[in-house]
Amino acid sequence: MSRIKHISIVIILAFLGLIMLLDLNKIPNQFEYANSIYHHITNNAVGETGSLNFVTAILYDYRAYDSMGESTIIFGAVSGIVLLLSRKTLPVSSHGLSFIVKRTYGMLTPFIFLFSVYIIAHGHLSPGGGFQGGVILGAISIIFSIVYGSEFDYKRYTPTTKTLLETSGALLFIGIGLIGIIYSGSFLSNLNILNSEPGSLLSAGSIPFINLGIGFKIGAGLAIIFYSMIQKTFKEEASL
Amino acid sequence: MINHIVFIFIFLLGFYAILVKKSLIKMVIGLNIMEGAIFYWFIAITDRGGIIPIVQSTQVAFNLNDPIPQALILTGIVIGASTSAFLLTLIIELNKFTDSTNPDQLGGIIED
Amino acid sequence: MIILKYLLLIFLGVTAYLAISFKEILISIIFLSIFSIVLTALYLIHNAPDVALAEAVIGAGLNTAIFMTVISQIRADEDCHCRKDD
Amino acid sequence: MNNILIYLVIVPLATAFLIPFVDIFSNKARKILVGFSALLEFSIGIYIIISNYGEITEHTFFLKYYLGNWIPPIGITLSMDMLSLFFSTLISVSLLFIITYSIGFIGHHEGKYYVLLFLIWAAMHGIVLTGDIFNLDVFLELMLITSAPLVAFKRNRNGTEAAIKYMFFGAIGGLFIFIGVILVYFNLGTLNFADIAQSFSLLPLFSKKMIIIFFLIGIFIKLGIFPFHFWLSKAHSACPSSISALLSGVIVKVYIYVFIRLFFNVFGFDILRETGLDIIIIVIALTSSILGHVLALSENDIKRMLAYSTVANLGIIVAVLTLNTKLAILAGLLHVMAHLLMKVSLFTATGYLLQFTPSHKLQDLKGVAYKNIILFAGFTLTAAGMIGLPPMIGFASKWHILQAFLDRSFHWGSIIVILGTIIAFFYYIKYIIYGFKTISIGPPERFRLILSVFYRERVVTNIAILFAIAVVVVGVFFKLSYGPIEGAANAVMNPSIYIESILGG
Repeated sequence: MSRIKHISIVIILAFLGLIMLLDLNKIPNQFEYANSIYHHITNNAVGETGSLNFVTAILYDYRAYDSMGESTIIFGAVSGIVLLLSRKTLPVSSHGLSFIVKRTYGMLTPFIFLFSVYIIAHGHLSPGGGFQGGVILGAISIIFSIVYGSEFDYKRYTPTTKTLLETSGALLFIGIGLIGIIYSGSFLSNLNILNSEPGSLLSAGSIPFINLGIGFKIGAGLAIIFYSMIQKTFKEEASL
Repeated sequence: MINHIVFIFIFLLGFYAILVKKSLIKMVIGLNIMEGAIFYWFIAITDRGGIIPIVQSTQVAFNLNDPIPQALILTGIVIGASTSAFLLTLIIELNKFTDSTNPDQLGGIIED
Repeated sequence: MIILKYLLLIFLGVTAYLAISFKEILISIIFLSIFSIVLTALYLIHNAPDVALAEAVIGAGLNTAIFMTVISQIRADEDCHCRKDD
Repeated sequence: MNNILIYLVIVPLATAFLIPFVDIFSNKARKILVGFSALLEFSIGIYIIISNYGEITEHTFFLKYYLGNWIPPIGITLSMDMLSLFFSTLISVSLLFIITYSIGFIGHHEGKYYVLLFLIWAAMHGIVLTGDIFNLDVFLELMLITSAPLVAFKRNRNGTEAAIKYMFFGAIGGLFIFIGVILVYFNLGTLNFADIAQSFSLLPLFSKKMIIIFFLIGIFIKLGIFPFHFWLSKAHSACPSSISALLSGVIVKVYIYVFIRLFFNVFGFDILRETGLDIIIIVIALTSSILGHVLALSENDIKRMLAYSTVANLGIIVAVLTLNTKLAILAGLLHVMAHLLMKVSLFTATGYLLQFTPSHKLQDLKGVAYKNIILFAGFTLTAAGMIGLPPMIGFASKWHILQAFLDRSFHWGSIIVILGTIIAFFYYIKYIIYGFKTISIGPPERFRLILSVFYRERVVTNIAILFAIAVVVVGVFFKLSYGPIEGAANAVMNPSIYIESILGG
């Protein structure tokens, strides 16, 4: 029975794939859209936003509302995970890996932190930005718990701190958006506060601030996710 | 052409894993593979053979790669990561009640 | 460059297939992580460094860590309950 | 430019971000914040209606908002026409009452619960207001990922399984929609609704067909239309009743909104007619409807019965909308409103009644009517509305649906509506009779209260009764709601108004 089901699924999927392939092949190899946003953005983005990285210009200026939704998705996932796993206990272990690993990681930590801050702060100049740098920030905390045991990180960087960091990152984003309403009449419009020459660190209007907010938010959120997931489950009777 | 073939093959591979595999973690892996296929495909078909969409100075650069798909895919990657993180949380939670990761013992994911 | 791309595409397909076909979940997860790394290389070939960075840190780094957490949780539970395997 | 639109999204979003912040300090402050924000959000909706009252009555109401001052094809545009206004009002009203209901109903983890509820609210308003196809996708994912934890809120095996199913199918549906977005961008180079609508008909047929099919599959998976109906009943019944009401009453209506907006305004209905897909959609939706009724009849569990009834009604709504006549769209929108009111009413009442029964099974509901006779009368009235009996709102909408099917001389549709009504009569009457059955042997302590300490009976019963009254009152005076619904139907039928209003200055 299961074999027949198996084979029939494979045949159906192969059939679907063939249809999709035949249809997709009719698409022209490279569509040259005449009157599109591509031309506007590639021609004007540097002048309009001050960001040399076009992807960052789109993410945090032209389509900043999308990024707000996206960081809200992370926030929602964190809330859901904390809600589901909150009845568990964190097994606090103080012995991590060996002494050599601990020392090495201890020496490396400032550099990893610096690297993540670099990626966040240079979002408008080079590849990277709030999301990528934020993940690295979260990774510092994750690796700490692996190397030093979960107690070390847990005591210095409590869940309350993480929650505070996360919500304040999100509120910073919304706050910048609301200042935009006062400043130039539209939500999430670029505040022209850091207007030195495009290419320097303090340029691109409010993009670095949004990057910073998102970076803290993502880093704290991912650390919360990891810490919720390593909490020990205990068996309980299935309630009604 | 090659992009379409790779996309369809990997996408359907992931879909197959979701439909057939007995382990919930395998199904999440299948979902991740489907997402990866879609993201790669979007980047590949909108690649116009231009340069990286980061310029060095304020002068207008010609023949940039399209930055908009890249921004959309960045959003998509983060969405996919949070989706799979949440699904894995649910699997941990379910493991508490069943001692197993086999969807067949969960009354079936497809059938009910 | 084009040969590299084709090789990577073949590798992508192979890792995707291996990731779903291995019986041991740990190996599957490792192959998923390799899948992400191959994707990262492909994004770089297609001149999308931002996406490549995001895929590297999220797909290959974070996702793997979370998957590992889950199997460690489930394994630990299975160990202490001495569930007989079928 | 009107800043009021963005506050509809920002207020619940900021509340959701503030709740964990406030939660650290005090429990009471959080409650005040929740109540205050819910009222604020509701009053923003009221303010929009009052300040544009003249335009609404003349059906020329249109608000738009350029985010970040970027003009339409470049940035993201928010817009609100009569259709958005209709759905936004329904969402605000029902969520205000669902939140009030939750204050009396939910006992544990209130902080996170309200965070997720407000995020859902923000996501729904984001979907209803947005004018950008990728933004739509982002908010759809947000709605999915914030409603899934609430499905697993009871933290038992059933709820977790249901949440996994819900998550998987929602995510796959989201991926299909994402492929659709990719194809739209690849073919047209734009993401703005109005811009897409303007140039969509110029595309070659196979491109149009592919885009349409991917969006259709994605939306049907998320709606639970026939081939994908199996996940819905479990997900909608495993959660607390307030969340059941939210999922079954409101969230599916948002998906209906997405269906209407995409297939009538953005892609245009002509493409469906050209490819012959409209007949296929109608057939699938009617199959889904009759299947939902039959499954509801065979179900022994009250919440799953109600969930299957949702499948049936969604099928009818999608079928009648796809007829694409003015009368049909009017009937469909009327049934959206009717089904929302009735489902929320039924689930809120059920949530109260189920506190006194050991399980959700039919046999355990014996004599539950005597626990609170007024509320059960309300339940009965609403059930009668679901069946389609005269004074209730369900009658008006079903009558219009029947007329719409007869008008297009689509007799199969009308037969299925009547057949569904007959089946619905049987499965609702079963529960009502059981509710009024007196228990001959069971002593009164049979009513074992499975409640939290925070439970407040008065709030819960009052909300349930309020919705039942609304079902009757709106049913009697449903002619009053004709004006806005007609305006919404106008907006659906004339996509050119939408395009011109956004792109033209």
